[in-house]
Amino acid sequence: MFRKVLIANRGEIALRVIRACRELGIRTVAVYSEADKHSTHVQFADESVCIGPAQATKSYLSLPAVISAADITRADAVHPGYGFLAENATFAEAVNAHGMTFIGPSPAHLRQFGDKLSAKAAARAAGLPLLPGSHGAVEDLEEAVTVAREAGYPLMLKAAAGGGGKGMRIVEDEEQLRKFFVITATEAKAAFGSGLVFLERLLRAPRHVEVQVAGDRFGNAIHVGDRDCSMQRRHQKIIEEAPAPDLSDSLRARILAAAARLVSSTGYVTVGTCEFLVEGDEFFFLEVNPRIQVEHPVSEMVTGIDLVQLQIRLAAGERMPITQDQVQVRGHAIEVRVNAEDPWKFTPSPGRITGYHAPGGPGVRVDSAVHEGAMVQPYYDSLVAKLIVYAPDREAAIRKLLGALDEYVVEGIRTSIPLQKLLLADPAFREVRFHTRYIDEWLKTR
Amino acid sequence: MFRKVLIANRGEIALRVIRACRELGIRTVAVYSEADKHSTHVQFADESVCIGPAQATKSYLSLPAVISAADITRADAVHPGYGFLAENATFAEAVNAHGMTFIGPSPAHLRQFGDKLSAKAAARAAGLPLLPGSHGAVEDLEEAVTVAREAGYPLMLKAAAGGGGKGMRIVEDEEQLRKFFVITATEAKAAFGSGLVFLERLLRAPRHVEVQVAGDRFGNAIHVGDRDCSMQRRHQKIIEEAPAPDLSDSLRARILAAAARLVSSTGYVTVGTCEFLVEGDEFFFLEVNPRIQVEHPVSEMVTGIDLVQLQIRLAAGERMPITQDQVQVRGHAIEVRVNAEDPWKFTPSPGRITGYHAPGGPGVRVDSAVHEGAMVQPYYDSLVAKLIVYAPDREAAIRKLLGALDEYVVEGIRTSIPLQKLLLADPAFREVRFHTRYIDEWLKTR
Amino acid sequence: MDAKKIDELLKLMQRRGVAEFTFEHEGTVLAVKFAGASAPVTYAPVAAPVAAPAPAAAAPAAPAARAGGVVIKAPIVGTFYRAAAPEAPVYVNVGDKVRKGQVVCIVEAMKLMNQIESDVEGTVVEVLIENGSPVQFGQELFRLGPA
Amino acid sequence: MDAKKIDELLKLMQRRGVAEFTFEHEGTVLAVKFAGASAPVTYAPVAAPVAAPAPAAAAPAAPAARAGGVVIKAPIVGTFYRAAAPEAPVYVNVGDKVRKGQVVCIVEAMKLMNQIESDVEGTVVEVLIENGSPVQFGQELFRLGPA
Repeated sequence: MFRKVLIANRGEIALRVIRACRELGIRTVAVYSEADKHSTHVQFADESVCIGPAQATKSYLSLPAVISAADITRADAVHPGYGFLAENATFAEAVNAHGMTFIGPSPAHLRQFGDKLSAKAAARAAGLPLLPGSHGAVEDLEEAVTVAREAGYPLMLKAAAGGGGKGMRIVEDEEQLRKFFVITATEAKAAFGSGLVFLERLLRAPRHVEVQVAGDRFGNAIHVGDRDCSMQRRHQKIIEEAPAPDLSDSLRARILAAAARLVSSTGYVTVGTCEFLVEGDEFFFLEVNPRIQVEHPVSEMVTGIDLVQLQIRLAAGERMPITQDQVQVRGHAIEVRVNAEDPWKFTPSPGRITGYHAPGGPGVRVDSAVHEGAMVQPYYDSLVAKLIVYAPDREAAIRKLLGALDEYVVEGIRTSIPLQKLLLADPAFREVRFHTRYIDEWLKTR
Repeated sequence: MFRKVLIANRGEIALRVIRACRELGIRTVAVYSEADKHSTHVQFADESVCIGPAQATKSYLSLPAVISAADITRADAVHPGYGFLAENATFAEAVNAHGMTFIGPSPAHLRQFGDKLSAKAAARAAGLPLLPGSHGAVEDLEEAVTVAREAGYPLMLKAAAGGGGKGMRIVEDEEQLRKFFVITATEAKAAFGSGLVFLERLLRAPRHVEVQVAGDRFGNAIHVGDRDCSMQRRHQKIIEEAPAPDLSDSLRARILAAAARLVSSTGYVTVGTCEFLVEGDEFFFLEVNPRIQVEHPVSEMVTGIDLVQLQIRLAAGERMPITQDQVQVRGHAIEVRVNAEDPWKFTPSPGRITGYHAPGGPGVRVDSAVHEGAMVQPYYDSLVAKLIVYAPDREAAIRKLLGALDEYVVEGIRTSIPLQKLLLADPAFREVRFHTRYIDEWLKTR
Repeated sequence: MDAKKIDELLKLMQRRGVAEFTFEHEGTVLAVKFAGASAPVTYAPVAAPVAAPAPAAAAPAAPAARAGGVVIKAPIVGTFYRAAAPEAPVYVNVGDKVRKGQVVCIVEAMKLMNQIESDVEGTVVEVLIENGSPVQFGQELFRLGPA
Repeated sequence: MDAKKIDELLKLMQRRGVAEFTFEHEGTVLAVKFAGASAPVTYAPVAAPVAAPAPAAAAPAAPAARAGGVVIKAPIVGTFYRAAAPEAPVYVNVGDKVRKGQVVCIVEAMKLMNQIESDVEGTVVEVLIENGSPVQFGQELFRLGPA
C-alpha cells in the first residue's frame, strides 16, 4: 500500500480522497493555488504545497507544478480526483515516469477511452450495443449519406474529438445532412484540431443510465450497480440516483453484464463508469469515464462499498477484495449537486458564504469542502456540496431529500437548491417520466 | 397516523424528531424558551410556540405550558424526546387526558420502570437475572445482614428512590454494613422522600450492555440489537457503540432474548432500552429506559431501522412493521457525544460558537442543532452534537471516527473532543479492555 | 473624534460586514470587535410561526415601553379570553382605566381559567389580541397609555 | 481619512475577496477583519505543512516589501539549488549585487533545471532557503537591500 498520496485536486473531491487515505493509514499531500490557501483540503491534509496562482492552467492544470509538488514531498502516488488532470494520459505517464503511481487507469486506457471512436470500437469488440450509425469516422459526404440511409434519421453528426456537448449537430433528413456535413467537419478541424466526424442515431427521449465498474490487475472485473443521471441541465448532471428506477430486471441485468464485460475485455484497472443511453427496452453504449465520478456516493450508499478506498487499493496492485456476488444493492440513494449559481439563469455565483447550516441526521451525507466564511472561488467549477440521502425506497429517499434541502442554509451566494427542490417535487421525477433533455424542456415551459 | 406532533424538547433531539415527522408527512410544532428563540429546532419546525423564560422549570419542564402549547396549536400527539418530561408519568397522563397521544409508553409503564424496585420485580418475573441482593427493600439492619451474608460482599447499599449515581454507598463487609445502614436510609429519606433502601452485589469491572427494544399494541415484542455504553465519565456515557464488541455469541443471544422477553411479559409499547451489567459470562438486569435514548443512532446505523419513525408509528397504534428475523446487524457504529465542557475539568463551557465545521463524507452522521453563530445556552444540558460513524468493522469505525474528530472544528467554546480522541486511541478501548469505571480510573492516572 | 463620528464609523463597518477593526488617527485609537450575533438572525425560517414571535424583552409579563406606552404581556401560554364566560361582560375595554392587580383577561391553560392581573396602571389604548386566540408566553395583550 | 474614503476602501477590499487588511497612511492606521473571515485562518492544520506557507502577497514572484527590503520569490514549485551543479560556484552570495535578469538560483521541476532570474535590483541581504530544499510557488528565496 502507498505511504503518501498527493491529491492533484481541490474542493470536495480532495477532501473525499483525504478521508479515504486517512482510513487506509496513508499520509496525504494537498496542493493548492494561491486562491485556495485557506481551503479545507489544505487544512485537513497532512502536508500541503502551493503550486501556483489562482488560474487553473498555472496551478491545478500545470503538469510540472503538480509533479514537482509530488517530488519534493516524496509522495509515492498521485490521486487526480475528477476534472483537471484526471483523464490526461500525458500526466499519468509523467507520474509513472517519476516513479510514482497514478491512481487511475493506465495511460493506454485513458487514451483508448478518451477518444470516442476507439472507445466505441472497444465496446463493439466486447459485444456492447452501439447506437446505429457509422461506428467510425465517415470519410466523405457520400459515405455519410449511405451510412445514414442504413441507420435511419434523425441522426447526430459528431466531431470525433468533440465532447461536453460541443461539436455536434442534429440532422433530421438527407437534405440537412448534405447541408451540414462539410461545415461540421470544418468546424471540428478548427475547434478540436481534427476534422473527423461520425454519425449516430439520435434518441428523442433517452435516459442516461451508467454502471459503476472496477477491475484489478489479475483480470477480475465487476460492476458495482447502476445509476440514473438523466436529470441534466445543458448536459450537466444535477440529480443522480442509484439504483436506476423503473428498469425491468432483464434490462438491468443486461446493462450491468455489458459494463462488466467491457472492463474484462479491455483489461481495465481501478474504478470507472460505463455510460449508456436507454430508450424503451434498448440500451446503447455511450462512453467510459475512466475516473472516479462526482456521483459515486449514491453507489456507495446502496452497496456499502467505499469506492475511493477501492480505487486506491486497486491502483496499489491489490486483488479485488469483493466478488460480484458480494455486491448487493439495498435501498435507494439520491444525490443533489449544490452549485454556486443562479438557480434560474445558471450564471455562476461565486463569493463568500456568510451563513451555512448543512442538514444531518439519519441517512443524510454531505460531501463538501465549504463552511461559514468560506470563499467560493470564481476560478474553478461551481460545485459547493453534494447532498446525498439514503432511505429504504425511492419515495422515502425523495421525502428525506426534500426535508434535507429545506434545512440546507447557504447564504451570501446563490445556489441551485431552489431549482432542485422544484424538480424533486415534480410528478415527472416522482413517476420516472424523464429523459436527458427533460429539464431543458421543462425550463422552457416555465 | 398523526396529523401534527408537538415536540416537547429542544436541541438535537427536537431536530431528530422533526426530521422523522417530515418523512412521515406529519406537521411539527416546536416549543421554546425565550433563550431558544433563534434555535434550529424553532426554525425547522412548521410552527413554534414560546412557552416560557429560559429556566427549564418554567418552560420545558412546565406541564401546563407544554400542554397549553399543544392545545392552542391543535396537535394530536406530543413527542417528549429524552430528558425533561420524557419519563414523567403525570405528564403522559395529562397529554392523554387532553385527547392527545403521548409518543412513548403508557403512564403505567413509566411508573413501573421509573421505580427501581418495581422494575426489578418485573424483570425477575420475566426470568431475567438480577444482581444477587435483597431484590426489594430491606426492612431493618438485621434483615440486611442476613441478605448480605447470602449475596456475598462487596455490596451496594442503594436508595430505592435514588438515581443518577446518587444515594448509594459501597459496603465491603458486615462491619461497614452495620456502620452505614441507618445513615443511608436516613439520608435517602431526607434526599428522596423515601427511606427505602436495598442491597445489590457490587461488580468490580462490569461492562454496560444495553438492548434496544420495541413493542406494539398487538403483543409483538422485538429487540433491535445491542449496544455497549461502558465508556462513561461519572455515570455519563460519552462513547457508545453497536454492536457490543467481544461478546460470545451465546452470551449475546441470551441478553437479546432476555430483553425481548421483558418487553413481551410487561406488554411494553413503543421503543425503549433494557440495560444490563455484564461481567465475564454473566449478565444482570440493571434498568429500563422507557424512551428514545441519546445513543439510538448507533443501532439505526447497524440495522438500517429508523427508531424515531418506528416509535411514532407504534405510538399511533400501528402494528410492528418488522419481524425479529428482519432485524439484521451489519457493520459497526460508534457515537461520540460532543459536549460543551472543559475536556479535563468537565466544567460546562456554554457560549457562542464562533467557528464551526462538521465532518462529512461516507459513513459519517452528525445529529446536531448547532451552527456557526449559535449560542450554547447555560440553562440546559451540554450536548452540542452527536457524531456517529459507520464502517464495515470496529477497527475501520475507530479509524473513521478519529479522522472525523480531527475534522471537527468547534470554536468559541471548549468541547469534550480532545478527551474522546485520546480515549479512542487508547489500547484498552481498541482491545475492549474497559468497564464502566474505566474512564474515571484512567483519568486519575493521567 | 466625538461620539457621533464613532457611531458613524461603527455603522459603516457593520454595513460592510466587518467583524473587527482597529482605527488609529492623530493619537486616538479605536479597537472594536462586534458581537458575532449576525449568524442566527440571518437564518430564514422554513415557515412563519403560527403566532407573532414573543417579544425580546428580558422581563416577561412586565410592562415594556412601546410606542410611547406600556403593555401587558401573557405570563403563560394558552387561549386568551376577554371575559370570564361567553355571556359575561369583558374585563376591560379601550378607554378603561386599569389599576395594578386588576383582572384584565383570562388565559386558559390545561382547562384552567387563569385570571391575568395587570401589574401596571394606565388607560387601555389598544387590545392586541382577538378574543379566543392562542397566545404565546410573553405575547403582548394590551397597550396602555397614561392613567 | 474621512468616512467616504474608508467606505471606498472597504468596498474595494471586499470586492477583491480580502478577509483582513491593515492600511497605514500618513500616521493613520486602519486594521480590519471582515465577518466570517476568522474561521479559515484559525483552522488548526492536522500537521504542520512541510515548508513555510506561501506569502500572501498578490503578485507572485514579484518583489514584496518586507522588513524594509525586497524579496525574490520562487516562480515555480520544485527543489532549490544555489548553484548549477554540486561542484559549481553558487550564483549569488550575501553581499553580492544583483541586476535585473541575473540568474540567482536553480529550481528543479520535473528533472528540469530552471534558471531563476531576478526581476529586481539590489544587494543580497539574506538567503532564505537551504540549498537542496523544496520550495513552494511564491516562497521567498532571497532578501535584497538597496543596490
